[in-house]
Amino acid sequence: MTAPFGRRLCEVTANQAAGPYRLVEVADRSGPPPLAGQFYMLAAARGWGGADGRPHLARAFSVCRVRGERLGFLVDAIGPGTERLAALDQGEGMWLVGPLGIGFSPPAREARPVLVAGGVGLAPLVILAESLRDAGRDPLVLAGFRDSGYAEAAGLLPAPPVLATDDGSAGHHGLVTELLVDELDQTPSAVVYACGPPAMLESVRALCAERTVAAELALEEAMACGFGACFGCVVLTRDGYRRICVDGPVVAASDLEESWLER
Amino acid sequence: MTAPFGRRLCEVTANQAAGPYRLVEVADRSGPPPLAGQFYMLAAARGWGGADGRPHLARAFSVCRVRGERLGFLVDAIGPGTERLAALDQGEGMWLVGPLGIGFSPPAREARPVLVAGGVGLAPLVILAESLRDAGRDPLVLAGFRDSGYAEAAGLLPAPPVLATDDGSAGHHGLVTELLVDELDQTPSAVVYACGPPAMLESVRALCAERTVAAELALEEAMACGFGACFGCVVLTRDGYRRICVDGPVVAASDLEESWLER
Amino acid sequence: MAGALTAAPDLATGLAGLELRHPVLNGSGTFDAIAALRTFGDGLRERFPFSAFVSKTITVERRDGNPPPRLWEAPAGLINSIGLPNKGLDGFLEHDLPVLATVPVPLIVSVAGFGHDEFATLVEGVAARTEVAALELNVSCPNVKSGCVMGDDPHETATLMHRVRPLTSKPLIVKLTPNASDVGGVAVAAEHGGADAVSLINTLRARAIDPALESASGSAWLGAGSGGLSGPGVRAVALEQVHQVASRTTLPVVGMGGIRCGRDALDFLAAGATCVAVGTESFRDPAAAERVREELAQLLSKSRVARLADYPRVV
Amino acid sequence: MAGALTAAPDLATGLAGLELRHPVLNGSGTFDAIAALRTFGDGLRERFPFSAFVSKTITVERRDGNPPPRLWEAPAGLINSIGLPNKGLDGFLEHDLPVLATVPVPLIVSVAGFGHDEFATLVEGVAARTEVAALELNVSCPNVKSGCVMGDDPHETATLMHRVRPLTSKPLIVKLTPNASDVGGVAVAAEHGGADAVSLINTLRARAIDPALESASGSAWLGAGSGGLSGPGVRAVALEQVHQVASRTTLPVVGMGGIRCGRDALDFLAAGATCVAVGTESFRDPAAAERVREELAQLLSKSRVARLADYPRVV
Ligand SMILES: Cc1cc2nc3c(=O)[nH]c(=O)nc-3n(C[C@H](O)[C@H](O)[C@H](O)COP(=O)(O)OP(=O)(O)OC[C@H]3O[C@@H](n4cnc5c(N)ncnc54)[C@H](O)[C@@H]3O)c2cc1C
Ligand SMILES: Cc1cc2nc3c(=O)[nH]c(=O)nc-3n(C[C@H](O)[C@H](O)[C@H](O)COP(=O)(O)OP(=O)(O)OC[C@H]3O[C@@H](n4cnc5c(N)ncnc54)[C@H](O)[C@@H]3O)c2cc1C
Ligand SMILES: Cc1cc2nc3c(=O)[nH]c(=O)nc-3n(C[C@H](O)[C@H](O)[C@H](O)COP(=O)(O)O)c2cc1C
Ligand SMILES: Cc1cc2nc3c(=O)[nH]c(=O)nc-3n(C[C@H](O)[C@H](O)[C@H](O)COP(=O)(O)O)c2cc1C
Ligand code: FES
Ligand code: FES
Repeated sequence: MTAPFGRRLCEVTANQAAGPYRLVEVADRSGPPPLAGQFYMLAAARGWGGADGRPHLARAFSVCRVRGERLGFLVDAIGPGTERLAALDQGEGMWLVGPLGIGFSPPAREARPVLVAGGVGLAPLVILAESLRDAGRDPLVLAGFRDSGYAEAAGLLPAPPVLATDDGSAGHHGLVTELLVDELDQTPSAVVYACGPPAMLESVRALCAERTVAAELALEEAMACGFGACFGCVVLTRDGYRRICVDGPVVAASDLEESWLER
Repeated sequence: MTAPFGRRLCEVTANQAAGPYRLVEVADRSGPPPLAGQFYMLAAARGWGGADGRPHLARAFSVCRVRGERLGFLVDAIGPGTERLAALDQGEGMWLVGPLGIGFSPPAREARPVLVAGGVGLAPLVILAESLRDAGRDPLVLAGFRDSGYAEAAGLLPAPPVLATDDGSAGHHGLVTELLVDELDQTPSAVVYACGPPAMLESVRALCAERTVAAELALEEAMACGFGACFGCVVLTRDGYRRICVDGPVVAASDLEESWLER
Repeated sequence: MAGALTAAPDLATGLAGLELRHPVLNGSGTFDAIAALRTFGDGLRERFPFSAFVSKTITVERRDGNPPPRLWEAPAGLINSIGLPNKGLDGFLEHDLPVLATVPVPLIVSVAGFGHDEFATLVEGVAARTEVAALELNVSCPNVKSGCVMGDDPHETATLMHRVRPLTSKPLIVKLTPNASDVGGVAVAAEHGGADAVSLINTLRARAIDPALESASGSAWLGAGSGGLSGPGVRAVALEQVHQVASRTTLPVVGMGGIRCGRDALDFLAAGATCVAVGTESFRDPAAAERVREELAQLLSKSRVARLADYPRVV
Repeated sequence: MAGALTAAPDLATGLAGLELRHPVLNGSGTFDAIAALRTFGDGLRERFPFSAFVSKTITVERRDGNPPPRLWEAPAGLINSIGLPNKGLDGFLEHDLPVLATVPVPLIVSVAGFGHDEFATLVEGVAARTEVAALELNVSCPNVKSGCVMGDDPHETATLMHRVRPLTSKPLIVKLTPNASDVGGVAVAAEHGGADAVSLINTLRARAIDPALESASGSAWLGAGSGGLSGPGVRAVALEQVHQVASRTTLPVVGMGGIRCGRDALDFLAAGATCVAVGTESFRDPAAAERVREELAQLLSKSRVARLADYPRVV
């Protein structure tokens, strides 16, 4: 299914806390339902732009969950664009383009899906966990957060995950990738789906590469357009630079150059 | 009295309709009381700037009335800056610089003050009418508006004015300067204070010049700074270009070049 | 004040011999029709927003483009340092051209050489293809021989035109660089050299600094160090350059730089442009050019201009 | 992550022999100290926000300046066409200089000639006055003899420096124009010609169109037709030019163009500037430069830079 051409104005139907993040929901009357791992370009209809002329471009967000025509986005307010979106009130307008990009591929029949989330990287794994559950393929979810406050966002998942926190205030005291190591050692049939900070994704990539476990990573790069127009969102793969808005954001870990993170 | 150096953040204490305009009031804890005819540079603390990067600069507003530390501004929403200011809610922040410029001079002892307002040009004449009344010098106010809806703003005056409307829906059907002609013919001792659209001010200037009646005009020009820094706000006077933010906005009508309005 | 609105104005116009349904093109490198067709499918084909499609600039050799980061959001604008990634002339002709030929409007192929010989190779190779209606010469690259940016200098531009003009009878549009001291002089040189039109502005040379305090002092954010600024922030500069060029040549001008709405497009026509192009605004809204066209039509109606072709070029 | 903050850093710096308490100056023509003292009185004198004060540019003859409108608000910026109104050299020396001399920081007088002789007259007349610490040469004006803008061209700049350098031993700061193809080349010419520092950027040539639909097609909004763009929208261009200049010369650079906050100032230092200047932002907040200085101090603390003078120029 292709996305409707052009941006469309949607109404914000809810904005609720999910740990320190906001789950912002909009009613999308005209788009096709997104696949897990796809994303949208979002901008507030009012108050976009500020004293220093930013945010100017729309911002990319993985869809976090879908309830009929209502799309939910999990927003971590880290800069002018995310702050404005996180502050949207019910009834306000939001510009939206999407669904965009390539989502996660379904796990092979015999494989055990293991989802690895880091922080707000939880977002696309919520909809993925839901769709795996709906397909009768209950996944194991490992989710790492800064602390127990952040970990509250994991309540969005259809079932409680195995938690890790940096400060040990909830679940394993340490990195979520430490949980992954244990899991991979026990479950050679795992197929891994991960989203989170770049360093976490690199760990996941390396761990899975060592064990020749298939892994799909939902990547993030700053995006100006989201539909392949600007060539700005590239990541280094074995075939050269790849635009992750159209040939991602989900990529097979094995496609990445080992040096993909180096700057 | 000089203005405090730098802009200061003030709280909006009220925002009420005055006809189709908004009377926006802020609490100014640190400025000296303004004189009638002085102005302030105003900007909203949030939501300044928009999708096209405007408004960027602050906007100039005559002070309309003063109640203790509360300054009232009469805002006609005609563009991005005035729209944002007109939409400020109580409790929001407003940046303010001022009081700025030179206000009206007191009428000579024997003169009869006649105030001529056109549209939102009413603003500085409200505070002038109040201060004349307080000085026991009750002025005659002639006020022209588009129609009776706009004319409701005249309710801000300490006493009802003689009205003129373009469509005759309130008061004289015609121009406020037609009322002025009658008044000048009857009151040779008049001293005129006027604020309104440029064409109206030019009429006032010409009418008073013909009759050698003293007149002070509160002028408007786009302003970037309001304190003499940019040299942008000039009007052609008999001595050449004059910055009306520091050598105005009130100028003696007789100082203007007759061609001051020509572009 | 305004009386009854007239019927929708006729937006048909021409550019260097091409007949266009309306005056809104895309800026080269700001709309990848191939990727957009994958993303938006028939919705895009049916509402194709540009009256002619300008390809991303191609070069003789295949290029990977610049290392990331390639983007930085600037006040009311964007800095990019994409670095002309493309499949090279042969790859373009084999893989991209057949798909671009399915786009329902005339195709203009943008080419850039790092020297006059490369430009000649590109013009010959591209112009020979019947799918191609016109060529745009992107002269913002340095000439590896002289070291200077070809489009910075009237003399370099004249020599280039002298070299490539005889190679094709198809329209040649010179895409001027806005970083030249004398963009009007470069346009005059292009005109004398036989250009059929000029387009401007390309991006302004710009830079962003890494916001991480820990990063080495002076470290650039963009992988390539510097980049080019586009978007509303450059519009006022673009209007001035369009005016300069339109005053000094009789060439048709494709005006661009920060166009967001119909009003902006009208401003470019007023400054002397024949057509306009939408670039960065398409990133914010893939259908921005359609909105620009509709709003322009409304403004022309209000100004009682029945046919765009009648809109006078007064500069 | 960040440990305990260190004490407030020492912002003292130098510019072409002037000792400055901190690196924040004003851009010429963006702060009229005389009018500001009338408006803000002692409040301004006590908190004078600039470490040196640069006068509005003066010329040999008195000028009225351009016809209004002189201003247009651009996306995250401002276009002005003020036209260098000033009292002329004699009027300045007689009326303005005595008041400017009361400002509690070193005074830099900005001068512009419409030819090399006029520059020579100005440099001689101004440099002779003890109240003046340094001169800034605004080379953005056309040379009435050659017709070209002096600062657009390295050769013109070299000739100008050759003419004026022998006339004074006071520091000469060349204010570069950003509309030159090769601003680095102009800076090198200034350096070879004996300049003590350069400052940049001046405004970018820009245009605004009258928004009234009824107005004649193409009619310019500004009384003078075109103007100059400043403000945040030009900052990315300024950073690139500062970097170019700092890479190609060893001259100290006063960087400006759209500086709004301490972060912006730090970006200019990172790009190679020694000092920065605040222009358009002073219009939005007369005390903007004070805030810029304070925020800069905080950022330097966070980066554990104890003395600005130690901040490395890595370009
Ligand atoms: C496919 C995809 C899916 C995503 N999904 C989510 C999601 O579900 N939830 C979520 O919260 N986020 C998500 N993100 C990330 C989100 O898009 C960014 O956090 C957002 O764009 C940041 O915008 P901002 O204006 O708040 O911050 P910015 O100011 O843009 O800062 C973000 C980072 O960009 C850099 N930066 C700073 N200034 C600039 C500048 N001027 N120009 C360019 N870069 C700058 C810095 O490194 C900074 O840390 C996703 C991103 C992608 C690509
Ligand atoms: C001393 C003084 C006192 C004033 N007092 C009052 C008052 O009490 N109440 C009140 O309502 N108003 C007052 N004004 C006028 C007020 O300042 C302007 O209406 C306001 O600045 C308009 O800003 P805007 O963003 O809403 O509209 P703008 O978009 O700035 O439009 C205003 C007008 O400016 C022109 N314009 C359009 N676009 C631009 C642009 N990009 N750059 C420059 N000009 C443009 C057009 O002619 C337009 O009609 C006063 C002005 C002055 C100088
Ligand atoms: C991401 C990006 C890529 C671009 N690539 C090209 C290009 O390949 N060739 C070219 O001639 N111009 C290129 N441009 C310049 C645009 O065509 C246009 O001239 C410029 O962006 C100004 O218009 P705008 O402000 O509407 O974007 C590019 C611009 C952007 C933003
Ligand atoms: C209204 C105005 C007037 C200016 N006048 C002068 C001037 O007389 N001489 C000069 O060298 N620069 C002048 N400039 C340029 C500024 O000094 C500065 O170089 C430019 O505005 C960029 O900085 P900014 O973006 O911080 O304003 C002027 C700028 C503005 C906005
Ligand atoms: S975000 Fe523009 S190509 Fe991917
Ligand atoms: S508004 Fe800047 S000088 Fe008057």
